[in-house]
Amino acid sequence: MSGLRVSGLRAEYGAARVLHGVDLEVGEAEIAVLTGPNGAGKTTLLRALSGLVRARGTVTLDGVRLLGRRPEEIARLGVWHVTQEGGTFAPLTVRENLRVGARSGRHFAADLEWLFGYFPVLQAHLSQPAGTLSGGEQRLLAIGRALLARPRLLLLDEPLRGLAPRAEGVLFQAIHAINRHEGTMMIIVEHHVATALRIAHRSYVVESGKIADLRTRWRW
Amino acid sequence: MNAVAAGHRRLPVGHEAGDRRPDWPWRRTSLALVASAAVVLPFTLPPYRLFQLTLVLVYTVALLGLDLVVGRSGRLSLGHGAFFGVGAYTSAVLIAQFGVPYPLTMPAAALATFGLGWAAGRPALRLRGLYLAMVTFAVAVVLPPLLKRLAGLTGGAMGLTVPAPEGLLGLDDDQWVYFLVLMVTAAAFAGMRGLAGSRPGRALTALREHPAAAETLGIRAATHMTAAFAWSAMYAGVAGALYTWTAGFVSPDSFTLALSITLLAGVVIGGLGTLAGPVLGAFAVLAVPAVAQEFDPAAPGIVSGLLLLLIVYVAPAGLAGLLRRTLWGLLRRRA
Amino acid sequence: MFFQQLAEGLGAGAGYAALALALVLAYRFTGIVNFAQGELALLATYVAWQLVDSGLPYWAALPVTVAVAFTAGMLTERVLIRRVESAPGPISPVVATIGLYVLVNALAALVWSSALRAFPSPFPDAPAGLAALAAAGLAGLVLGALALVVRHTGLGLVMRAVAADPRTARLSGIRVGQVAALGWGAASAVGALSGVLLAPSLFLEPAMMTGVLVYAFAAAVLGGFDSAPGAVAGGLIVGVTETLCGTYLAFVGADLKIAVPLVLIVAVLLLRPRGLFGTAPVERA
Amino acid sequence: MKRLIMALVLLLSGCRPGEEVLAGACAGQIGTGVTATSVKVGGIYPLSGPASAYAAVAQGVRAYFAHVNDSGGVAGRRIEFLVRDDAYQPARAVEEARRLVLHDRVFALFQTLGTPSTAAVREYAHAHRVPQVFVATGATRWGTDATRPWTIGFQPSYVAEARVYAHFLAQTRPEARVAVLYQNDDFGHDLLDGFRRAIDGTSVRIVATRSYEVTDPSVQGQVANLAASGADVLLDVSTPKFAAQALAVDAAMPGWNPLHILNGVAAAPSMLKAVGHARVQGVVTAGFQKDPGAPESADDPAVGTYLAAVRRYVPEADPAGQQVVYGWTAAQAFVKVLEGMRCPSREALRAAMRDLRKVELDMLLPGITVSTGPGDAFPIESLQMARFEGSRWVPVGGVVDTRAEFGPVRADPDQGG
Repeated sequence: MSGLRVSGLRAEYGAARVLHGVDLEVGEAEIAVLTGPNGAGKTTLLRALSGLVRARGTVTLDGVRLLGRRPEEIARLGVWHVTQEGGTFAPLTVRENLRVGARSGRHFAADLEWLFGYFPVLQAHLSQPAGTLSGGEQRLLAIGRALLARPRLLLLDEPLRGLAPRAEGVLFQAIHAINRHEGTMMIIVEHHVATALRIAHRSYVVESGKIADLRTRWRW
Repeated sequence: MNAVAAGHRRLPVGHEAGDRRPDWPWRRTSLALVASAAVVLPFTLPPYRLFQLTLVLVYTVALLGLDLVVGRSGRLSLGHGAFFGVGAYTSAVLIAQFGVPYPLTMPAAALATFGLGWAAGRPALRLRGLYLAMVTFAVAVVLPPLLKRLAGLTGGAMGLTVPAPEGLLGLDDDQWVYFLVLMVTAAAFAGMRGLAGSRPGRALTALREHPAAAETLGIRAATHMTAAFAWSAMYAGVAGALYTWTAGFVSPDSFTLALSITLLAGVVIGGLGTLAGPVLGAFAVLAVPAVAQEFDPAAPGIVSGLLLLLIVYVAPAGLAGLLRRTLWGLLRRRA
Repeated sequence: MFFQQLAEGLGAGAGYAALALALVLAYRFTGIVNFAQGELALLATYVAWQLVDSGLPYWAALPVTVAVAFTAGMLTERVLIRRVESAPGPISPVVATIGLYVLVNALAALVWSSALRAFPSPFPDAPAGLAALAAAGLAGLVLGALALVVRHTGLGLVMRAVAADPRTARLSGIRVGQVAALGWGAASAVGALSGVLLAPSLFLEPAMMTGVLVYAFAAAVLGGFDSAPGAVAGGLIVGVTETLCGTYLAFVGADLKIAVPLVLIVAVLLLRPRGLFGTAPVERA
Repeated sequence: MKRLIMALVLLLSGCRPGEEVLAGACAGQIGTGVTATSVKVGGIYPLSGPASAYAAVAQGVRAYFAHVNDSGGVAGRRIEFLVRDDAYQPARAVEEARRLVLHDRVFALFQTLGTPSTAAVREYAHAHRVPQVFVATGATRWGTDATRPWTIGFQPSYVAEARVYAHFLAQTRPEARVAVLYQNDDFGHDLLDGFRRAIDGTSVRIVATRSYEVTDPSVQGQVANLAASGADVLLDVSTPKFAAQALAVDAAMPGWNPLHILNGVAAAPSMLKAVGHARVQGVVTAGFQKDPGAPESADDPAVGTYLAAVRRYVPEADPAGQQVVYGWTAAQAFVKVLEGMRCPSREALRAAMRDLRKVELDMLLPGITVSTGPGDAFPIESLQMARFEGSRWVPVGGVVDTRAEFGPVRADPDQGG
């Protein structure tokens, strides 16, 4: 029963129904990409998985039910959600940002070195408050924090937004390497379909709250 | 401003902003009922009860104004006790020191507090909600000592006694004052109803729900908020003038921060963003101390504190919300 | 003479700084301005008085009172504030604290009556000026310890993260509820310190903290309301100006002396909305 | 509907609705609230709110009225005493006054406490011709303002108290340099202005004055500033909480120990105990009532009846509290006025309260009597100084009749309202 199983997922904001019964799976060490028009419910799906939005249906990660738990409980089960905006603590320094949620003190130094291997830019601003970084750098910091936590399932909401083209390659190379080395399952919501599909094992197209199409790598 | 709320719960905003909760079922009939009662009561109520009812109407006008800032614009003001005081003193000083006929003191009080509201509102509204509370807090705290300092004009710490308006048309004094206050209250309600349905009213609601989105739609927050703040200060000032006519005595220590807190409690207990709210809030704020004192002198504090906490937890929509829900429940069960 | 007044100003300032810091801590962790902070401090001071009155020595009663205040603060957040946060509109939580303010004040008057009570001073035999300075020192010690915890410990890091962005903290696996409760516990403990420090000179009675709350607000806003060091500095500034104001600002006079810190508020707010030390609120749509 | 018809009828006949008009010898006078067997009066006190400490006065009044009722009442009439709460807010006081007069139909208002409430009720009492007897505030306005005859004070006015202090200083410290700490309200201003006028023509001089607001947390700053003035006398015109602070700061200043004159309002035993008797030795004040706890009162029969009555009728009251004694004394004076009425009417009550000839009261200090007359609307104008020694007040010098010493109290020229 390993991996993520989602069936009949429904969610609404007040009277506006957004998800109308979504079914999807992410297998062990797989990367799934969600594409689709704006407002199709992609972001709401991630929020439902990470507990930010109340939803109905059944969602299990390695057999453990996720729905109904508070976001911090889901996060402690190894599900890390990098939202579209935010993801960093502005007044805290970059080092402190990375420290929050990362593994215990002993591993922290080694983890940092490992992360700087992929994102050297973070090392340059280590003692700077995160609020003073550029939008792109803050994005990298947010994702860096996620990678540092070695999550079981990583939810990335438009990771490329606000990144310079050159940085896109760096980011995806890192994500790909981590997926291969750590076996982290990932769901990535991304409009730059071309770059995302290069590393994805599955891709779902989400339209008006339902899964419209599923393509897996071995069937292209 | 408050921490993350997992789900979304809509504030009672009225139909304009897509509030789908059932509206008051019999709008016409209940209005007529209230109007007729308001006219008959002064003749059937004993005079001291009438005096209490007049005070309720005076507070209603002040709460209508405060609701414009707290309910419709979602901002916290701690200064409306001070605007109430300025209105009361403007009227009292004009009558007692300069012998101005009392009806003329009403526009004077309105103008004074509108200007004060605009002056205090203009800078404060550029700041985030919390800071508006701080600026109005400062105004409320500074007013009593300031009034005492201008002793020559305001009678200082001794306060001012103001002769009550004489009854005309054969009514005795407190009935005549009651009808004066009733007329102004009706005008206040009409003004607020008109505003709620108008463009500025909707702009305020938009600004409260999502300031950034509203500004992208071209709603200039500063002007709308400042105008709303000035109008609400004027309502409080007008209520102050009515208070002077009713009570006949003003002293600096009756318009302290405590009055601002009482008004704030009243508007929340009554129900934010509704027209019935201020009336119910005024009743609650005046009835609780009177009723609670029967049990024990320290009771008013305990009872009003508990009531406030209860309202915030059990009925965030206030008494108006409760009333609406119970009546709608009855209707649905019957229909 | 000047130094004694300055010392007394710092002593009073320490009390205002403690309550201002309590307000800032409560605001940082739940985004709510706790109007009842003064009355909670009053309750803690009455508890301390009760302990000392029933025989416990002062230096044993103080830590016990701070501990009681800490748990009371956590309970207040857990029981009252937690549930009200999800209530609609930004107004409900603040009104809940106003309700608590009225309730606690009336309870204190009911239980301990409105009689005036003397409160023991930490340094009974020292001359006035020295006692005030020593009290300020005591406050400085406690606030310094708190600052160390917040700045340099894991717990402090987690608390600062929650204060900065509760949602991101949740997504990082931090139990925001517990941290907010801790924040309110610390706030209430610091508030109790303010009450205990000021009671010897103000004399304990139900209306003791009302005036102090006004000065604590002025101090907190001077500091920007979201900066702890700002609140402490603001408190000392307000304390000193209040004491020296009568002598050196004769034109203001004693009756409008309250206006001095408040005019400072309005000026600070208009010129530097963030306050002297506050951080710019990063507003993300 | 009944009232509607009655209102219309009365509208035409033009006389006052619902009052009992007497016939016979007292024709035309109003006798509402008095029957053959009872007389109903109402009092308004701040039972809740900031000034709730002063509500103890009502306990003293209740004790005396119960005592009188048990010994046959006044000329066969039992006194029914209604107590209402105004939380020290003028608007509430007027509301309660209307309720007492129109709903409870009381014969007269006996005691409203605090100048704001009294001033507000005075307008109503005057408009409806209801006596407002022996109000519990020392403002001079009740005695100097002849346009409001239905209201009269009782205790020595703040001006009388100020005169006693001036007289005491003129005798004991002719070259006194006085610093004054005063509360920024009617109580503070009245006493300070009275003192200024009373020291005219003497070599006593005021060198510094500092006021404070009731909402201030402390008066530390003010007292420190006054100390800087180098005065050798501190006139402390403050309420108990701030007086305690002033006494504590004064005691804690090694460099400055002036003669501390404490006003009568603040001289409560509980306050002095809170400050600590050791730190208030030598403080002086002026009083006009006996101290139940004093040794010379031990064998005084009047004090005996007082203590027994308080224990019996209002056990929760503190018999040593000056407020309870004050309530008892004012109630006794009221009963004397009732006995002096020629008719059971409000007009007669008003006349009687203004025609008291050297009336003796149990708890007044020997030599102090109550007297009012055509030109004198101040029932008590004599006080006696006392100094705090050991753990109680010790009388100093004889009783000072301020009316004889300084002449009648004239209205303060710039007195507003």
